Formats: sequence, C-alpha cells, structure tokens
Amino acid sequence: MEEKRIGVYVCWCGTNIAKMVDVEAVAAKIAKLPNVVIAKDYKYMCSDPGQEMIVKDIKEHKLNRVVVSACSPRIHELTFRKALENAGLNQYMFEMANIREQVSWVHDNREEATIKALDLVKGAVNRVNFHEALDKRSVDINPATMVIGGGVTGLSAALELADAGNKVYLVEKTGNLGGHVANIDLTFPGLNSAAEVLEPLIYKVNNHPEVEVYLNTTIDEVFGYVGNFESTIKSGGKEYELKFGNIIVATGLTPFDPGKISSYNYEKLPDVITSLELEKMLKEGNVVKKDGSEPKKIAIIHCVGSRNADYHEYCSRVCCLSALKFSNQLRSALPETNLFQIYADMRAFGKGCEEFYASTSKKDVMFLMYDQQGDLPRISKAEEDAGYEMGIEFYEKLSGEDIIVPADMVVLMVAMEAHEEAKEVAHAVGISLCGNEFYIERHPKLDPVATTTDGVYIAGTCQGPKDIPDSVSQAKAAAARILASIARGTVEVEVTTAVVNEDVCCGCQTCIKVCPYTAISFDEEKNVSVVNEILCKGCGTCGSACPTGAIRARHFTDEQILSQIEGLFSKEMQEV
Amino acid sequence: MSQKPKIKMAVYWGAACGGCCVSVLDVHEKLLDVVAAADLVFWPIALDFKYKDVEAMDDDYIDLTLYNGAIRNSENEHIAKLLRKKTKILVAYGSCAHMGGIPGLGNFSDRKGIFDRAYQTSESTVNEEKTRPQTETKMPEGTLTLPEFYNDVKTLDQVVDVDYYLPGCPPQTERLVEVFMAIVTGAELPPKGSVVGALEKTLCDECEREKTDEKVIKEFKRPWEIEDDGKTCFLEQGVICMGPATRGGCGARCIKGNAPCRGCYGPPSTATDPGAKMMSAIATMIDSDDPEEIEKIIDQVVDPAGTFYRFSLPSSIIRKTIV
Amino acid sequence: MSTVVNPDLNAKLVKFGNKSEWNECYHCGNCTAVCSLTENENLFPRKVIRQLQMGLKDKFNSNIDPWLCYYCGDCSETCPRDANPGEMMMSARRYLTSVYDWTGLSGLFFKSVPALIIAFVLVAVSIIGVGYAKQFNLESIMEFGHVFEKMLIFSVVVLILIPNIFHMFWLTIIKEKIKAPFLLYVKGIWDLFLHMFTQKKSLKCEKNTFRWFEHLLVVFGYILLLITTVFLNWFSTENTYIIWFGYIVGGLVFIITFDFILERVKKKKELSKFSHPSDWLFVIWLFLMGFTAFIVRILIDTDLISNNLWLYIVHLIVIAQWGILIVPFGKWTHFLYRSFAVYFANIKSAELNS
Amino acid sequence: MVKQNSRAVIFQERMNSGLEKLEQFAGEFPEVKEVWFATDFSMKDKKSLSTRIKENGVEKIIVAGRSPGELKSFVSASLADAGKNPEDLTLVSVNGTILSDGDLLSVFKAKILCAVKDVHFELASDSPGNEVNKKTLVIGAGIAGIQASLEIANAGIDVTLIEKTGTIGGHMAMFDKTFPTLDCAACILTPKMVEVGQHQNIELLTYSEVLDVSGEAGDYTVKVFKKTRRVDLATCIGCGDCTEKCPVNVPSEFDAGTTMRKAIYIPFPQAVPNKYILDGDNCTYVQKGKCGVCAKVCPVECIYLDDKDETIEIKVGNIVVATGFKTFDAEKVERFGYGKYPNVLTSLEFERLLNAAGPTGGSIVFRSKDKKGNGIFEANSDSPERIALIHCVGSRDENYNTHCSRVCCMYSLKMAHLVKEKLPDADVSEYYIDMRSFGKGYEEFYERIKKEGIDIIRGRTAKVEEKNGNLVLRSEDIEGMKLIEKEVDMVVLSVGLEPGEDSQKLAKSLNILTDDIGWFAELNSTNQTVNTVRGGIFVAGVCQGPKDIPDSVAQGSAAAARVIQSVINSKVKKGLSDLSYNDIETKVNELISTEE
Amino acid sequence: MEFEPKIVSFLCNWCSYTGADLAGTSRMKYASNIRVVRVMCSGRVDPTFVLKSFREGADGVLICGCHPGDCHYHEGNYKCLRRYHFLKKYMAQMGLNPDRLKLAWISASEGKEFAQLADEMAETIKSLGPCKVKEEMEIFD
Repeated sequence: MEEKRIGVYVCWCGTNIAKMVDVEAVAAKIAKLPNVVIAKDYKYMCSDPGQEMIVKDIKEHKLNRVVVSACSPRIHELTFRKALENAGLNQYMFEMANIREQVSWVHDNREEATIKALDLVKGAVNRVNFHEALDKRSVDINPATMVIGGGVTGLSAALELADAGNKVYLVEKTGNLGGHVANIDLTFPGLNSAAEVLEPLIYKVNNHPEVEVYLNTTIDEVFGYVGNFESTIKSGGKEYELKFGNIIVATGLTPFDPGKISSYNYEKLPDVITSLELEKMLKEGNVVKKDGSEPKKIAIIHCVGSRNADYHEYCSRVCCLSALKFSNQLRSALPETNLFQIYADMRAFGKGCEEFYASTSKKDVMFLMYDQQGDLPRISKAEEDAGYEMGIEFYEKLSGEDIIVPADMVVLMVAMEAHEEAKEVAHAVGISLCGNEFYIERHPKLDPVATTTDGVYIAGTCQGPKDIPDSVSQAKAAAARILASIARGTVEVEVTTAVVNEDVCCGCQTCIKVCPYTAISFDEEKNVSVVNEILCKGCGTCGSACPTGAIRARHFTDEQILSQIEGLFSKEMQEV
Repeated sequence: MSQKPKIKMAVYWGAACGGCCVSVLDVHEKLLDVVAAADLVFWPIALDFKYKDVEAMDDDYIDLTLYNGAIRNSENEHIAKLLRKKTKILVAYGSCAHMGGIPGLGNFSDRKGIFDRAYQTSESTVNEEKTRPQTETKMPEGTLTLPEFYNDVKTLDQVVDVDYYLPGCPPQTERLVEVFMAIVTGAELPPKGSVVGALEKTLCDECEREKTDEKVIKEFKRPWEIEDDGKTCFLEQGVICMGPATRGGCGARCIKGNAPCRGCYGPPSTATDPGAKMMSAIATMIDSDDPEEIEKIIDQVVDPAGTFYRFSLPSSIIRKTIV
Repeated sequence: MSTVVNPDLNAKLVKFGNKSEWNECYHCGNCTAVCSLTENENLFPRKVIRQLQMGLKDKFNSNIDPWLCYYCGDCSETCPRDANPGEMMMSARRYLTSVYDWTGLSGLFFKSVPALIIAFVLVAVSIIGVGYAKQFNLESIMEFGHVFEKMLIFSVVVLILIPNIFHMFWLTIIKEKIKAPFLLYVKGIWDLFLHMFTQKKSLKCEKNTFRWFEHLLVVFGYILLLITTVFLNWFSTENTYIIWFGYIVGGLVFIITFDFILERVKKKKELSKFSHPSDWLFVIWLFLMGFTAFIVRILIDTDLISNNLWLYIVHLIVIAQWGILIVPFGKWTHFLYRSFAVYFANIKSAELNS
Repeated sequence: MVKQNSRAVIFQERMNSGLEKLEQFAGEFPEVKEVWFATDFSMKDKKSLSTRIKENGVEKIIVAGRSPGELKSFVSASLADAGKNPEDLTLVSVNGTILSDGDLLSVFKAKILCAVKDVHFELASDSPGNEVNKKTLVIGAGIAGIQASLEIANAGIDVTLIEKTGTIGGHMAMFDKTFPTLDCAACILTPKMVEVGQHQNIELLTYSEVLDVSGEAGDYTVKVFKKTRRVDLATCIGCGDCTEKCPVNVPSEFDAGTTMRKAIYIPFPQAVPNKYILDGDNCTYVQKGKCGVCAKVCPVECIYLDDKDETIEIKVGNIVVATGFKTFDAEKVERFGYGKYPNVLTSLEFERLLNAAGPTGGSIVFRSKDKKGNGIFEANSDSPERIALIHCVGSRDENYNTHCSRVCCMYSLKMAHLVKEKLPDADVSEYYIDMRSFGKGYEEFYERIKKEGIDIIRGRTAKVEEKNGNLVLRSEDIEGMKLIEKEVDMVVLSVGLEPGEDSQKLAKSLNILTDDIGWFAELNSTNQTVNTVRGGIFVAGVCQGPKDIPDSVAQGSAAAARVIQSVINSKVKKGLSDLSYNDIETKVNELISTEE
Repeated sequence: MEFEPKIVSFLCNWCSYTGADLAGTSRMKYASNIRVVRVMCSGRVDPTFVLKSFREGADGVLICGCHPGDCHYHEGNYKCLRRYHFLKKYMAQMGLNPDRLKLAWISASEGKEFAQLADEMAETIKSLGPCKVKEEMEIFD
C-alpha cells in the first residue's frame, strides 16, 4: 500500500477567515497529524500564487492527497481539483474544509471558531486518507438540444443553437409560440413594437430546418445525463422519443393574482384592471371602461405583489418601466386623460430608461409615491356626484399628505411569479428552486445560466424577473455554453457514482426501488444488482439502503464518512 | 496423514448455551478423523481437565483453540486470556464468541439490573434477604470464591486477540470440519482476523426463495401472521428477515424451515454494523412519506434493537444501553 | 381627512409663467437642501413644487413659503432634472398675488398680456384725456399730477393693498388655525418694516450680497423719489437741497434698474434667465419712472419744460400706469407680501414652537 | 397579402437633414396611397385621423419618425375607430442612432420598403454572410471580456485577449465584496483569471491597445499597440526585488490612488500575468537615463530598460468589445468637496479601503499624507465614526450624466453593510433618490441592510462643507419631512459609471456607433443587445451601458454565443452597415415569393 | 466551564449545505457547536453514521435535507425520514434520548432558518447534558 502523504492548506481569505480563525495555529497543529507532510497557511489560496503553491508542493514533497481549508467547496472545490490535476495528481485526492461560510462568517468568538475550524480540518484530513483516485470519463455530446418554453427566451435560445446547425426540440406547453411577449404592445424604453421582435423569431423558428416545435406539450421526465438525455414526450396524441445532449429551461413567468390584495378590490370593481389587460386594450386601440366609455382619469399602481413581504419580497424589475410606457401610450391614445402613477421607488435603471422616465414626466403625468410595505392604497367606489368612478386613498410620501386619487380606471402593475409548473419541470430535469420558486443558478454572479445539474441551463424569467433584453442575453448565454460543448464534442461526466461490489452483493434487490433514476438493474445471471453509471447521479441513497454494504457511493463511501466523523472527534489537539 | 504429528486442540465454553460444544460433537463419525489428527488437550465439557493443567502448558503449546461463548464474567475472561497465551490459533467459535450472541443481549441491562431481576423481581423468586451472589464468601472453612459477574457482556475479541472467527449459532458442523482439516493439512490459511466457515456473500445468495425488487412494506408482520407459500421472500411479505445483512454459509437452514433469518452468522466484511445496516434497509422499504404513518408502521416493530442486534449487540457501535 | 388630488392646478400655474418643467421634478430634495433660506418649519422649494404637482390648492393658497424665497437660483442651477424650482417659486408668487387680490385683476393681468396692454393703453389714454381737458396747460397738469399722485396712493392702499394683506392674513394665519397672542404681532412689527425696506433675509443667500445692495438702493431710491416727488413736491420746489436730492434718488433708480434690465437681457444669472411680462414691466416702468422724473426736472431746471410738455405727460402716464396697475396688481406687491410673509412666518413659527 | 393602394405612411414630422427624400420615396410605392404628417392631425381628436382613414380607404398605416412609438396608440385607436384592424400598423424608426454616417438613407429606405411590403426588417436584413477567420479578438479583460474569452476558448476557438492595463480583471478585481451575496470579488474572479492565464486557446496581450481596425466581417485586420513592459514575461519570477529597490513612488491605479506604488510594480498580488511592469512614464531611467537599479538587482535579469513599444498586426474573424467604463470624476461636483476635503472619498477609493487586500488591509481609516504630501491611506490611522454615503453622484443629473448607473444603489448598500461589519458602532447614513434594488436577491438584501442600524434616507445630499474641522452635509429627509445638517467624519460619493476615455476613438476605428452618452450602441435594444451595426463586431458588458456583474457575465456569454455560432457555421452574418439597399430589396422579394 | 456540546450535522449538498453557506454569506451568527459533514443527499445518511457520531463523542446529531418534494434527487429525503424515525425508536431503546437526533428540512434559501436551527439544537442539547455514549463505551472497552 502506498504511503499517504497529505498536504494541508489553510486559507486566510484576506481577513475573511483570518479575522475569526487563528489560521496559523490551525496549520501548525494540523502539521502534527499522522500522514500530514506539510501544512501551510496563505492569504488567498484560490489565487494564482496560492494554486501554484499547491502544485509546487505536490511535486516537491510528493504529496498524494491535499486538503484545503478555505471557503465553501461549492465555490472552489473545482478550482483546487484542477490545480491537483495540473500537478499530475488525481483530482479526487482532494478534500475541502469549509471554514469561511460555516465558521468565520457565522461565529463571533475567535477561540470557538478556531476550535471548530480545527475539528473540521481534522475531519477532512482523516477523510482524505481514504480517498481514492477516480478517473474522469468523457462522453460524446449529442448536438441536439431541448428547449423548454416557447417564449422570447426559448425562441432566441433555439435560434442561436439552430443557426449553428444543431437540432433543437422546442417544447411549448400552450398552443402558441411567443409567451408573454405576444401579449405586449410596445417595448420600453424605445417604444418599439414587440411584435417586430417576436414575429421574426417565430417565423425563423417555424421555418428553420433544424428546429422541431412541439406545441401543447409538457415534459414529464427526462432521463440521462449531460450530453445524452432522453425523454418521451406526448404531443398531439403521438409519442415522440427524443434524444438530446443539453436542455435549456425557459419556462417563464406567471402574473401575480391581484385578487390576493383585498384593498385593491380587483374583480369587484369593474375598472380595476391588470397591466396585462391594459396591454391588450392598447393593442386593440381601444382603452375604455367596462361600460364602454372613455376613462377621464387613469391611475397606475406599481409593485402589486412585489416588494412586500406578504406577497413577494422581491422586485419584479420591469413594472416601473412598463408603467412609464403605459403613460406614454395612454397620453397618445387619450391625450386629455389625467394620468397618475402611484409608485414606490422609480426603478428606471436600464439603458435609456432614466431618460425615458424624464421624458415621460414631461407628459403631464402625476407621480405619487406610496409605501409599498405599509398600508396599501384602498380603492373604493366614489360617491355618485364625485365626477370620477373610484377613489384611491393612501398616504403620499413625498408630500406627507393623506390623499385620494380620483380615477375612472386603475391599472395594477402585477408582479412576476415563477411559473406554476416550475416545480414539476425542475423535478423532470433535476434542478433546484430557490425560496421563491425561481430556479436557482449555479452561481448568482459568474454562472447565472448554468444549474447544478450539468447540461441543464436556465434562461429568462424562470430564473428571476427580467425584461426582454436581459432574458434574451441569458438565452444566448445559455446557448453559448451549449455551443461550446458541442464544439468540443465531448463532455466530462461526474464519476462520483454508486458502484456495486459484485463479490458482496447478494441479490436482495433492495436497492432497485430506491433509485429515482432507474439506474440500478438486476443481473439475473450473476444474481447481483448493477449500477448504470451513466444514469446514476450519485446521491448515494442506495449505498445507505444496501444492507450488505455492497454498494459504494464513490467519493462518499462509508469508510470516508465514518473516518471523517472520527476525525472531527479525534482527541489530538483539542485545545488551542 | 498418520505420519504427521498430531495437532493439539482445545475447546472451551464461555458464556454460552453449550450448543457450540454440542455442535463439535455433531461431527459424528468424522470425530474419529479429528481424533486421528488431533489430540484434545483441553475440553472441559467432554474430558476432565483442570485449569492448572492448562496453566502448566508451555506458551503456544496448543495449536488450535475453539473458544465458544461470550465474556460474561471474570472466569470467562481469565480462561480466554490463558488460552490465548497457550494457543497458536485462537478461533472465536460461534456467534457468542464472535459477536456476543444471545448472552450479549444482557447488555440491554447491567449487572444490577440482571441481579435484581434474577434474584429479586422475577415472579417465581422469593428472596426476602435480598441475597446476591458474592465474589467472595467467608465461611468457617475458608473463603469461597465465585467469578465476578461483569457489568457488560463482551465478545472474545474485545478481551483477547482472535485469529479467526467461525460464526453461527451454532456453526455448521461441516464448516468446522473444513476449517479443521485445512489446519491439519497445513493448507494456506486466510489472513488473520478472517471470518472462516462462512461465505463472503450474504444469505440471500444461498436462499432459494424468489426475490424481486418489490420490497415495499406497508405493515410489519410476525412470521405467524403470514400465510407463507414457502417461495416468496420474507421481506416482501413484511416479515423482518436478517438475511440480506447476514453472511451465508449456514445453508439457509432457517429459511428452509420457513423461518426468517435472525442473523447469527453476522455481517459481511463490508458492513460495519449489521443492525444499523438492516435498520436502514428495512426503513427504506417502508411505503409511506407521511411522518405519522411512518411512525405507526415502525411501531409494529416492537423491539428494533433486539430484532436487529439479536446476535451482535456487544459488537455493534452502541454496545449496550446507556443508563 | 384625505384630500383629493387635482391634476388641473398645474395647467393654471402654467399661465403664471411656469413652463410646467417642474413636473420633471423627481423629488430628490436637492433644491430644499441647497437652499440657504429654507428651515424645518418652512421647507421649500420642493414641498411647494409637490403641492403644485398634486394640486393641493387649499394648502398651497395658505402657504407663505414662496415669499420666503429670494431667488438666488442655487436650486435651479443644481437641479438634476432641470425642473427649475427657482422659477417655479417665482410663478407661485405671481399666482399667490392673484389669490390674495380680491379684485381678480391681478390674475387677469398676469395671465393675459392683451388685457394688460389694454389696461396700459386705457390709463395712457385717460391721462392724455386729462391733458386734453386741461388744454395742455403745464401748470394745471402738473398740479393735477401732484394731487392725482396723492389720491392714487391713498386709494390703492386703502382699497386694494390693505384688503389684500388681510386676505393674505386670513389665508395663511386664520385659516391655518394659528392662534398667536396679540403681543407676538406687536413684537413682530419692527421685523416687518425692517424686512420691508431691507430684505435682510436675502443676505442669507451667500451669492446675494451685491444684488441685495442693489435692491436696497432701488428700494430706498424709489421710496425717497416717491417722497420727494409726492410730498416734497420736487417738480415745483425751489429748495436746492431737495432738487439735488431728487436728482440723486431719481438717478439711482434708473441707473440700477437699467442694470436690472440689462441682466434680464443677458440672461446670465439664474434668476434673469426667464422673464415674465410682469417682470419686464416692473423693471422697465421703474426705470422709466426714475428716468422721466429725472429728465422732467432737468427740463424744468433748464426751462425747457414748456416746450416739452409731452415729456411730463409721458412721466405722468408712467406714474399712473405704475400706480394703478403695477403697484396694486403687479409685481410691486412683492414689496408688501414678502415682508408680511416674513412677519407671518415668524409669528407662525413662534406660535408653533411655544 | 399586399393589397395595392391601401396604405398610408405617416411621418412624425417633416423630415430634414438629408432625409427629405424619404417622403417622396415612401409615396412612390404602388401600395402606398397617402403620405401624411402627424402634424396635420390633432392628437386630441381621434376623428381627425380616423375620418381620413375612412375617406381614403386606408387599410394599413406605417408610422415613420424619430420615435414612432409615441404615435402608435393614437394611430391604432384611430384605426379601430375607423373600423379597421388596429394591429395593421408598422412602426419605422428613423433615427440617427442606428447609423450616424454612411448610407443612412438607404437603411431607412429599406425599412420603409419592408414596412410597405409587410416583411419584417429583421428578416430582410438577415444575411448569410462572409467566410470567417476562426480567430477571435476580445478587447478588454474585465469580467465581461474574461467571460467571453473563456466561453469562446472553451469551444476550442483561438482567442486573443487585449487588455490596456498590466493585468486582467478590470474593475471587479478592485472590489472587496460583491452584492447581494457578499462573497468576495477576488474569490470568484481570481479563479477565472487563473483560467484565462492558463488556457491553451487564449493569447493574452496585456499593456496593449487597439489602434486601428480594417477589413470586413469575418476578416478583420487589427493593429495593436503593445506598450513595452520592459520586463520579460517568460523569465520574471515575480520575486519583487526590483520593486523593493525602486526609488520612485506614484499613486497606484489599481488602488484608485489610495496608496503608492513604485515605477516597477505589479498591480496587485493576484494579478494575471503575475509579472512585473516597468512604468516608463514614471521611471527615472526611462525619463532621465539615470538609476536602473531594478535591472541590477533582478536575480534573473529579466528587466530590459531600453525595450521599445511595438505595433503588431493580427487577423481575426470576430471582435468582442468589452472595454468597460470609467468612474465619474467627482471633482466636477464642486459642492461635494471632493479633492478639497481629504475625507470625501469616491466609492472606488472606499472599495479599496474596505478590501482586505487593499492598502489598509480592510480597515477604514482617515486619509493621511505621506512625506511628499500625497493623500494616502495607512493601516494604523484612526477610523472615522460617522460615515455618510451619497448616491447618484454624477448619475441621474442633467448637469452631468442623465443616465442611471444601475449599480450604485446596490454597491452603496453593500458598503454601508461592510462599514457596519468592520465598525459596528459607526454611525452610517445613506442618502438616495430612488432605491434601485431590482435584481435577483437585491430587494431582499436591501431589506436586510435596513435592519442593520443604518440610516437610509430618501433625499439627495445637496452639499458637503467643512465646519469646525467636521464635514457637514446638508440633505432633505423627504420621508421625515425635515432638513438634515449632519456632521460626519467621512463622506463616500457613489460615483456613477461613464464610457471609457478611449471609447469614442475605439468606436471610430471599429466603425461602430455610440449613443448620446458614449456607450457603444447595440443593433436593437430589445433582442440584439450584443450585435453592432457591423457584422462580426459584438459588444458586451458595461461598455454597452451600465450593468452589474451577473448581467455583464450574461452579456459576455451572449456575445460569445454569436462568435461560436459563426465559427461553427464558418460564416459570419453581415451587419446593417455592411448591407446595401439592393441587398435588402432582393431579400424582401425572396421572402415574398416564398410566402406565395 | 459551561458544557459546550458537539453536534454533528449531516447536510445535503443541494439544499441544506447551500442554506448553511447562505447563513454564512449573510453573516448570521449562530452557535459554534455544529460540525458539518457534507453528503450529496440526506438519503445518503446511513444510520451507521449517526450511531458512529454518538460513539465518537457527539452530543447531538442534526440531519438536514431538502424540503419534502424538493429533493434534488426526487425522494432521497423521504428515505432519510423513514430511517430517522426508526433510529429514534432504536435510540430510545438504547437509553439515548431521541431528542439528541433531529431531522430538519432546510432549503437553499433558508440561511436564517439554518442559523436558528443550529442555535435551537445547541440549546436542546445543552439542556440534555453531555451524551454518555463515548464515556460508557470507553468504560466498556
């Protein structure tokens, strides 16, 4: 058996860790653990010099295992694995101890934090003793892509891919392409026709030899792994077996139901309408009240369902500008009508948007600020002889007055919500949701379109509220990833899958039902279970269910975890 | 064969039922072969030897000792240590020596608890003076001693170094003979610490019942609660069977007798704690996602610890009840 | 009680010179913070803009803040939206002038240039008519002029100015339910006159020192000219001191007003960038008043007046237009309203703080 | 189907500046019956147009002008009023931002042609394009450029990445934490930088600038000015001996002038490439021919003091422009006293101050003076107890920049939080106009900061003055309805973003357009945000308009998608300025015939 | 000295570990008693690991997984739930207070909830006092 030579590196992360953890002491103590050849601390392990230090040490000290104690492995595990690889060491001979997100940032007692950090590093060192080299496998990429969602995001992504000569299966739940943009009249801030954007996209998609469109279709389940997914979809009474290498999820949004806010009396008062309804009226060139007459006073209320903890805490990002756009359009359609904007903060942040706000404010629009977190405006029917239909009563923040806004029509700028079926799609393709049902990206900054599942990308409003340009940017960004992988032709797949020790497996078949991916099958001849490593996603549940211990969850083996637990409690150097 | 010098062999009975010794006798006519190949230098149940005879032996005098039974009292321990000293190959023979066995269940209680029950609270006991066994009793004739009754039951290897384990309650006699013959013939011996006389695979591998992946349990049943067709896997019928987590080698005798496996052969090398493993596997099979329903189903298993650790409590991770 | 907002007030204000650009205001609060005169009790100009934008008419009519602004222009210069709050305050003052004026003429003249021209022409024609009636006899015309001036002053003060001040008082104090003890009113009188004649407050705007000085000279020049011509009978006196004094004050008035006019033409300073007709009228007529008086007296001194009687008539026309139109209904009123505003504001804040 | 003689073209106003011909041109189509002008109608009266529609039997209307959208609702209401389909309406935007020079007229003519013929301009201007040189040039190595380069390089395409300064990383490398997750910028950026440095498909040209670009889509020749580093990249081991001995001290650009660097220096310890640079403009040897001590002490003799700049030419097929931004010069707003009062800081300076790897190791201190009187920050100085942050400095202000810089609200909130973290007892206040926390997790972040004991006040600060040795700022607290005169020890000005200094020059050499402010103009603000009027030239990141990190990253990737697509196809699509009227006309006819 | 328990916490990689990281990125402070062991899925948590933790000296064990229905691997968390209940029953039988073991659902966005949970768990264990398994086992051996 080879001699185990472990290098341990403790990161300062500037002051992020060093402030709360005595990193030098940790390194010094860890150096005394069995098999630890070298233990160092450094300001930024993830930086170029930091990584080079590891590479150099691996070569110089013949290290065969490395532990880095720094931030969360979710951030830098891959970085350091790469460094190991650069040094010619198998990248799985590595373990990370998270002493930033889970130590220095969450504790305020330096001594306790240091003890905890030390424990975690001991655990990691103990664990890494049992790590084994795993070889990356690469698989060929099927150049076809499935795009879920036929809105502007999905269409843009599909075209970007198809224009490079790749097959795209575009799956849309409804009977039409175009999504929400199809209901929009003009775009902001340029006041361009939304149809001018959408119709060419639809035309191109429908006439593209590489795009197959499936309308009225939903996805139940997707099998496989990056580069080689497959799914059976039902469309128009027929079943199609599709095989594809990547997935872009662009399921879009659903508008908030303003009926949930009782003070707005939506659907109780006839002329309280949503932004979508107004959009339709503008498209039809006919902005009228329910009784067919022309409204003399129109009020637009912002943040309906947004920025309020009772509904959604987040900002829906587009409503401010949509509302300004409405003001412009209404001014054009009904020049004499009084317009009121009841807003919270005017979020005109995009290119040309602040200027659009300024030009709109010249158009005789009354801007009124309300407290979107406090008492929401109350819309009630006005008295007969008031000269207007409804009164909107609230506290106006810029003047400090309690006021009533007279209105014949009230437009509610409804929030964007994640699509109601986001959850099911997430399950089908194996991605996660964040708290408010939007999909969670791999990294909020550097990887906004990738997910934690390889080969599955998210784009557009399913990831969070967004306007059209930002959605399209994301669609293209997702396409870029896929195009790059198609150009490479192969992709490396995770090897931390489960594996059956056939010498031990007794064929009880307990494991088969456990696997959610049907990756385990039973080999009648050998009387053992077999894991299809390509289907396996490495959750390790079967490993725990196997009564004989015949299934090993690679990189999370019983041995490794048990030794990590031992390490956490190893008596050596308890005190600091 | 006769040219070869006879090996010296000992058999000792610790905290056990005696079944293991009987199993040695169960070799029947093959005993003659054994005797032809080995001298029995110490076997209290069959032949009259005194401890001091053993004490008088040189170290490593005995070639093979089959120690059966757990370590329950000071005498068990003393002899175990003594035999270890005098023996070249010490085999933990049977479940008790291997994993603690049935006596190991004593670890659900402690000395006091056991004494209270045995000498006081059991329904048939009348002991108004609250007499308890004492390690020393002063009599006019001198001091009488009894071995000390330990607080816990231990396996043999928790007391002395063990060379091989031969599991089973009792071990299959055929296996004993195989092992014995291997030693006698000087065949290459497995590495120290190995379990011998049992399979690497678990019982299901030997079990002839039909197994499918339909292991879903909505209700736990006791064996008498099912109408067994003799063919379907017990687990698939809702009966807890330790087969999957228990080494094969016994020939699936219990199963053949339409009784589920109870785990006397102990875990395969890959499972550290057979009880926990089996608990995990069985829990996985429960067919419910509702916490309350799950609890209800689990409540049908009256004694999980006793069920999953019937033979292995002292060798498990949590070896005894915490008081 | 909640007030109903009124989007129409906006349109009304536009006619008083406001170009409506203040609707661009996005309420950053810069103008208020940059203003040296604003105080916690009187927050302006932003709050004034807000009342206008929202059409809070009652609140606005009772607001004295616009009078506390001396238009240094800082707010307009630094306004991030070019909403021009300074000019808006100016318009607000015009509007308020029309609100206080019970006759309603003020509003008419501010809003309608034709009405203004007609009124000016009417006055001029009347004076010429008087001249005609007097057969263009220099002495009787001058005598008429002298009496007319006194009568005019008296009637304007009694019929227009005092009622309007009371109207202002009613709107800003009574209606606002400020109940100050009488003593406060008495105590404030000194301040009232101090501000009326010195505009002391405007000194707080740092850039204003020179302008304040100019303004002070004009005020004193104007008042002294008034006294010299009306009460000391400058045109008829033989007293050399008075004559020279008249020359000095007359000159002072037209020289400085000439500079004011120049500035409005050059549009360099923030406050002179935009001029409402009423602003032009005010400075030009002030200039003309000083200038014609000056020339008339020169003509008298050089005995050329009899051949140039028309000049005196022009002077009289200017005086009449000034006295009948500009003083009671035009920009002149700021002389009173400003100082009363300071007076009322002091009483108000003293009352609120007690 | 195109019905003869049934449409009207409405011009928003009379055309001028050479576009008068459009009016006549529009009238010449057989399909067009009427050419009207919006000024002929009363917007207040729908009937004014609808009767004309009815009278003339107009079925479809084309609205052309600088901003035809402003008329759209009026026209569609009129159409509806006249009993026609309100959606039979096409907007043709005729404004100079599409093309500033070149054949403006032909583009607008083509647009009107498409509108008249019922063909989408986007389809008609879609061309198969030219052969493409697979090599790609990325200009600017901030996060957007890095992202684009990595995406492209990962597709196996050769990338040349040009960076003006001595290291890649751009502004993001200067930041301490990033909002709203507060993970440190270095932690997420440096691995990407390392990846760029090590990528086999990326050629890195730091300290270089693009001088001139010629050629056409798919085949550009780029002249690159390579400033000499005077340090050999291959042999420099980054030991730092040279820096230690260098006698020259100049303000460090990377630290936004908060500390000094030597004439031979490394921008920051994690720089890529991690090699030294000799700054010729400040080196005594280069300027006066004396000194040269660095070359003497260099243990590997990698310093070549007499090296000269050079100009090289490279040939590429696609160009991604990601040149980023510069921050607003706060000295322009005199009343905030930046440059006058030492403890009025820009946010970029403050960012360095907060940074654990910055001049003070992350402690917030007063500005002090070094021996030569430079205002620098030193770790052991005193800390301020009262800090104010002022939003929108140089943004949303018609006196400076009209645009919103998009990131200041969030970075100011982040800074306020970091101050509280480092100085828990500090009095921190923030002055804003509108709080623009619009992104994913941003509003939640804002809510969290609100609870941290920071005064977040709606009201733009008007001025900062020094009184009795204290800084006093004056603001209106709008929601509190009061005036604030607050004494503070330090003021941080949240300066906005402006187009980079050379962006106009670069736009000229690339022959692409900028908008009024100077940001590079995208082809179409809705769905062609990375394309420019020239084929094969794409823009990404803040140089196209202010953006935060995730949006820059997404755009970097989107631009990469375009490049990868063209390389896979071996064809790069032509841009609008590469097409002639005839090209588009041919395509229109083609599209009409396939329809039929 | 006050008793500072050690709590081993098994966190699933997708939800709970991310949630715990979020607590960190949000700088929420919580008790330092937690020692985290990352697993891919709460379904990977083998009863053996829990028992081993107690054996090695843990005073409490906290298992966190995705919320029901949100498991990254569809239903691993349900498997964990079933094992958890079995374990509790077993623990009770072995004289280990079942309150020393806790299973909770923490999503990736629940940094605050994780911090609270950590504090609550530390409090619970403190009130239960030190776990004697390790001590007893040492006596046993």
